[in-house]
Amino acid sequence: MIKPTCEDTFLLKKRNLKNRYFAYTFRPYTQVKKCKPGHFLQLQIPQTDIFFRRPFSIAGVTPAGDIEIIFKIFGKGTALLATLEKGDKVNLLGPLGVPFTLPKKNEKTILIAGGVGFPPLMYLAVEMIAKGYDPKSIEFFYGGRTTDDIIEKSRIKKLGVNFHPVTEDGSYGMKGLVTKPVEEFIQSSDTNMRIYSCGPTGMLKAADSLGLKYKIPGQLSLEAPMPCGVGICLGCVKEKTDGGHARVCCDGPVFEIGEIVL
Amino acid sequence: MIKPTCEDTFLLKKRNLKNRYFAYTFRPYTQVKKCKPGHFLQLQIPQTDIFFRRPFSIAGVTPAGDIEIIFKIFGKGTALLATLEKGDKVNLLGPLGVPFTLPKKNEKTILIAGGVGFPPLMYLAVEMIAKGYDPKSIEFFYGGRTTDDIIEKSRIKKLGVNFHPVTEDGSYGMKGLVTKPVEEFIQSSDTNMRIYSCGPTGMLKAADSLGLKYKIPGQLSLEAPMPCGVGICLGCVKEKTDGGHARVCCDGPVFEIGEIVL
Amino acid sequence: MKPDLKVKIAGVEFANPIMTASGCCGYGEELATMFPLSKLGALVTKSITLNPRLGHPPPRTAETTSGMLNAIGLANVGLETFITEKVPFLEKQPTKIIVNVAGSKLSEYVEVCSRLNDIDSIDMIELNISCPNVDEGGMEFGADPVMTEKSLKAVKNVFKRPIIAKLSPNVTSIVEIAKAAEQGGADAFSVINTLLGMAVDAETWQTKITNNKGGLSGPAIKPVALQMVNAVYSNSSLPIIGIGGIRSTEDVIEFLLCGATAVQIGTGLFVEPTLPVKIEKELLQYMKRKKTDSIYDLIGKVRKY
Amino acid sequence: MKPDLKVKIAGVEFANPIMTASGCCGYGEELATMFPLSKLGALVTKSITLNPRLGHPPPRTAETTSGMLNAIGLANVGLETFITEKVPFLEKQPTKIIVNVAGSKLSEYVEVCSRLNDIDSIDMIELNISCPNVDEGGMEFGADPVMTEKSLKAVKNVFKRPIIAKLSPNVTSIVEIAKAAEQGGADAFSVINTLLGMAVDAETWQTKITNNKGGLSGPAIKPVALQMVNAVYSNSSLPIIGIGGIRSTEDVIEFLLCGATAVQIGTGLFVEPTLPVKIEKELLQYMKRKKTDSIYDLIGKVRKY
Ligand SMILES: Cc1cc2nc3c(=O)[nH]c(=O)nc-3n(C[C@H](O)[C@H](O)[C@H](O)COP(=O)(O)OP(=O)(O)OC[C@H]3O[C@@H](n4cnc5c(N)ncnc54)[C@H](O)[C@@H]3O)c2cc1C
Ligand SMILES: Cc1cc2nc3c(=O)[nH]c(=O)nc-3n(C[C@H](O)[C@H](O)[C@H](O)COP(=O)(O)OP(=O)(O)OC[C@H]3O[C@@H](n4cnc5c(N)ncnc54)[C@H](O)[C@@H]3O)c2cc1C
Ligand SMILES: Cc1cc2nc3c(=O)[nH]c(=O)nc-3n(C[C@H](O)[C@H](O)[C@H](O)COP(=O)(O)O)c2cc1C
Ligand SMILES: Cc1cc2nc3c(=O)[nH]c(=O)nc-3n(C[C@H](O)[C@H](O)[C@H](O)COP(=O)(O)O)c2cc1C
Ligand code: FES
Ligand code: FES
Repeated sequence: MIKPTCEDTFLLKKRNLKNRYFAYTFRPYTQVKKCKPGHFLQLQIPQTDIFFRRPFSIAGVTPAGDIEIIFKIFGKGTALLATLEKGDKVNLLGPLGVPFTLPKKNEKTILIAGGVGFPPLMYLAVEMIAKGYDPKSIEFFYGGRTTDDIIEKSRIKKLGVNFHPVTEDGSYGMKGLVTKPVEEFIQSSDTNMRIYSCGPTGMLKAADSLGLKYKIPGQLSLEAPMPCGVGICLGCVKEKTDGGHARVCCDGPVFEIGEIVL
Repeated sequence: MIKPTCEDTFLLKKRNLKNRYFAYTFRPYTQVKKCKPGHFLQLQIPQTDIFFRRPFSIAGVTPAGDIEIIFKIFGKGTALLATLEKGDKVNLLGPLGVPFTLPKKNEKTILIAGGVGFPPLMYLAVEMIAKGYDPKSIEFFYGGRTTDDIIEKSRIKKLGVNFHPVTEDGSYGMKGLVTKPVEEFIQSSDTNMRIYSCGPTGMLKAADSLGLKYKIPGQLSLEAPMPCGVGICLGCVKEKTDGGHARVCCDGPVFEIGEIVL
Repeated sequence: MKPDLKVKIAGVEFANPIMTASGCCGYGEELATMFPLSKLGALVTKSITLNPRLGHPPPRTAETTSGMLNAIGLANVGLETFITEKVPFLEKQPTKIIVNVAGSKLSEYVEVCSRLNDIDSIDMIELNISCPNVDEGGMEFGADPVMTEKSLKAVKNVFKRPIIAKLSPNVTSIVEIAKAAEQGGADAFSVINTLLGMAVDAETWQTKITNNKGGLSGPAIKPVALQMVNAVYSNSSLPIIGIGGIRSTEDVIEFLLCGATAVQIGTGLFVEPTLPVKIEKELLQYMKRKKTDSIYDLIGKVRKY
Repeated sequence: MKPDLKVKIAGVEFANPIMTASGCCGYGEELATMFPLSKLGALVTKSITLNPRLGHPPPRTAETTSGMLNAIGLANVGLETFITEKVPFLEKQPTKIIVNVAGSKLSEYVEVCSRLNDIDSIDMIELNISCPNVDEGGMEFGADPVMTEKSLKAVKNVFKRPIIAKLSPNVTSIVEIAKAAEQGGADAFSVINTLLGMAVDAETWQTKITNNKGGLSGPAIKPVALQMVNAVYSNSSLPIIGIGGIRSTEDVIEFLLCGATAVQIGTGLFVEPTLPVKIEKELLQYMKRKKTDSIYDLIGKVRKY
């Protein structure tokens, strides 16, 4: 188990992506070497009346000691977070949670991302490529309502993965729900596969069903309100399929397909 | 009675004076025409966990619709206030309180300022001069521990008033407590006089005593913790010399010499 | 069609469910300089006692995390001055007038209420049997069901218009006290008064207010107030005025959903004296958006698990 | 000379007055990855019940203004698993171990305490007679002086080391309950557990937690906790552990000044799990600055008007 730290860092780079998405890079962060795709941070919104920290997946790290998150304005906390300026101090608690397990080298990797579930899967793809996986073994499915929901398009393309954007209104990539092309891909493919998904509940449910239906192993990264993020409050639990509760923050957020009642 | 407003305005100019003092100019402020020296504002420290507004004397207004305050970092609220940047939004409730009454034209005006009591007296001097009072009829006594406690020296000098800085350590102006040269001035003067004071309690007490001892009329601007600032909470009361309580926020903050038990 | 903000409590009709809380709006004069009081469903006066009271010496308020502590000590002008100097202003106001009455003996309550009965412009009395800031009376009445019932009966005898019992949160069962007040003849409840609290300066070791302990109010206490409103709502059919920590239109809606027919804003006025005006406007917008025609479509409509 | 942080409660010596509160530190395993538990005076476990409990279904926490609402519902591994899987870890820790015990019947409390009596590494029991999140038992015990005394007597019979009674703030007189607990043989008090509260979503009209009502904790409740600690302190000579809203060293000092011999940090750990380490350091600095040699120079030393 990793020993998380509680440390102050500074906003180094702020990119205002479209559609209320922001990419923040913080420096310095002493824990970069310990970070893995699937890990998250608990970020304290500085000097506000927001009581709890807010959880964000790590979107990437650099050896120089930078750490990136990508977030979307959702409620009060993220709205205030979006007002930070370069140089502002924030406190990070992390890295937290159980990260993704990398696929076997002979497996096709199917990433299914949606909404704010995109950052950890992008990090996973980057990490795999850095570890020597063939970018062409990665199928990056990314679903949204409209083209504005698909962020960092050029960044994904640069990775050289097989990029499959899908929008409900057809304004970018294929038209419809992301799970349809995923299922078609699975049906048309005869290699070993592994699914990774992070996104809205509907998407996770679909990924879970596909995995179970086609007996494809894989992992899902879940969300829950997280008062603590370190396993001590029992506020973030979800029901396990074999009974009992799992804490999303420390038994997850990454769970095996079929493990959790979605 | 003035109808105060609750309005959003923006930080137009931020000057970091020495020794933890800041001068802030806000624009626009629709109430500038109603503002008088002695009036104060209740300022809401934006987006923080500070619950109450904080009261600040008006330090000056311009016909263009600017309003100025000068403040010193004291506790948590003022520390956060000092972190605002140009363009930031703040909400002002004001103008509040009973302002100073101007002296008679034949009276020598004795201003006794100290600490954060300086801004309203500077505003008073500026207003008097604008109204045609002879700057040389204004004796501006300004006391502090050391030279760093005397801010805006050149601004005062430019007014053309008789400026009497006094520091306890003698590092600027006369050495000692401000009340000694004031008393000497009173003793050596034979015209009608009027005292105005705003500053730490010790200074106000001394000004009050001098007024009573030499039968010089005048006014003191007091401080109290102010939950509301508009007279509805009864939290800011002080004892009156003739019995009963006065609300500092709306029966004051400006009171006649001898009116309040200090 | 414009949604209807009107509510009725014990036969008295209010233009909207937004009232200002006792002790947080004086006798209305100061607020009237800031907005027309017609924007209020009702104004509730500072507690009136038989004799004038200076209250506790300052400091008598302290800021706390998301709230404040007060021990004003029922400072008020007293019954006679209230009648001669404050009522003439109040009765000209285009809003309902609720006079909050306090005392340190039952006979005092009775005397004040009986005098107020003669003044027709006073729509209702709110009986403060729950003020934590006086040594005699006050809290003791509101913490004991027997005294609560007795007090209500006594004042109902002399005041012929509706009486609201203002309940204390500092009790084991607010439902028990509410039932006793109902038994005594209360026509409605105000829920809640302040929670007992204390604040100390870690630097000087000194308590922050002269009365040492005081009443906690503000957003900090809202969850406690909502729970108590809902508990009383589930156990009595009398109308409830919800109070505690209101700072926004959402807060008002939460109180209505939990069972309040109207609300009072206290400490929130200190931060934003014109809050009632903003809330009235936003409440209309909310109701339009939610397609609710009347406040009654919200009252008690919380969805429970 | 370095100030002495040691305190003694009912004969048990603690390295410092800083403890982690029940339900806010699990069984210590997670915090131990973040700092050495030797930094704590004591760790208080999540409430242990006879049988394992899943607790209420999620959502079972909600954020409130400067606080939170929880209705975890006493989720815990149950007595047997606690003894076989959690105690072995706990007894290796260089800190005192206080086991919080809860139940829905008195017999359950007795059975759990009697089993724990056999485990020497458990220094004390904290009796949770005040949990607002279970339907049977819990609160009822702690709201009634007779049941409180009876419960304490019963467990004192079977557990031979000191027992702390954890008191509920949801009562008319916490002093009355404290006296009953003292009468029953309590060796110390923990003051306070959470305040009853409720939270509703103004948009969906849904309560925010599945149990509908829950316990309010965090900085919002600190003034209430300080008042209750001081009230118990003024009326009993038993040592008090102060709890409620601690987020900083100043908060700890305020509790000590009001009469607490030690403190527990609950919700504060969720925001800053390493808070105890910071407080221990800053408390030493504070004591040096104030020239106080021992924690006892602070306990109860509040200056009142
Ligand atoms: C492991 C994990 C990783 C995530 N990664 C990302 C990411 O990379 N990018 C991204 O944009 N988002 C991410 N999220 C979601 C992000 O945390 C939420 O969008 C954010 O918390 C919303 O906060 P807010 O203050 O804007 O909204 P709020 O105004 O807080 O609304 C959020 C809702 O959740 C409730 N809530 C919030 N916190 C708590 C709590 N601690 N306990 C109980 N209820 C609570 C609020 O009451 C409210 O109903 C992640 C979430 C998790 C759990
Ligand atoms: C009429 C008036 C005019 C003023 N003009 C100026 C000025 O021009 N420039 C200037 O620098 N300062 C001025 N002050 C003083 C200024 O308001 C204080 O310095 C400021 O409020 C300190 O706030 P803080 O948050 O920094 O300190 P805090 O951390 O709040 O400390 C202030 C102390 O006061 C207490 N306190 C604060 N507000 C309240 C309240 N509402 N109720 C009870 N207790 C409270 C706090 O608990 C604390 O003990 C003026 C004050 C008044 C009353
Ligand atoms: C400064 C102050 C004075 C108060 N005075 C009274 C009073 O005289 N009578 C009374 O019944 N309630 C009084 N209260 C209680 C309020 O009416 C209200 O019940 C309580 O503050 C909770 O509401 P809030 O959180 O909106 O302030 C007072 C509250 C405050 C803050
Ligand atoms: C999530 C959570 C779970 C809790 N569980 C328990 C518990 O099992 N037993 C208990 O006695 N108190 C429990 N408490 C109460 C705390 O121990 C503490 O008394 C209360 O939270 C006030 O302290 P705080 O404001 O520092 O959190 C719990 C509190 C929280 C927030
Ligand atoms: S967020 Fe606290 S246990 Fe998971
Ligand atoms: S600050 Fe509220 S009455 Fe003066």
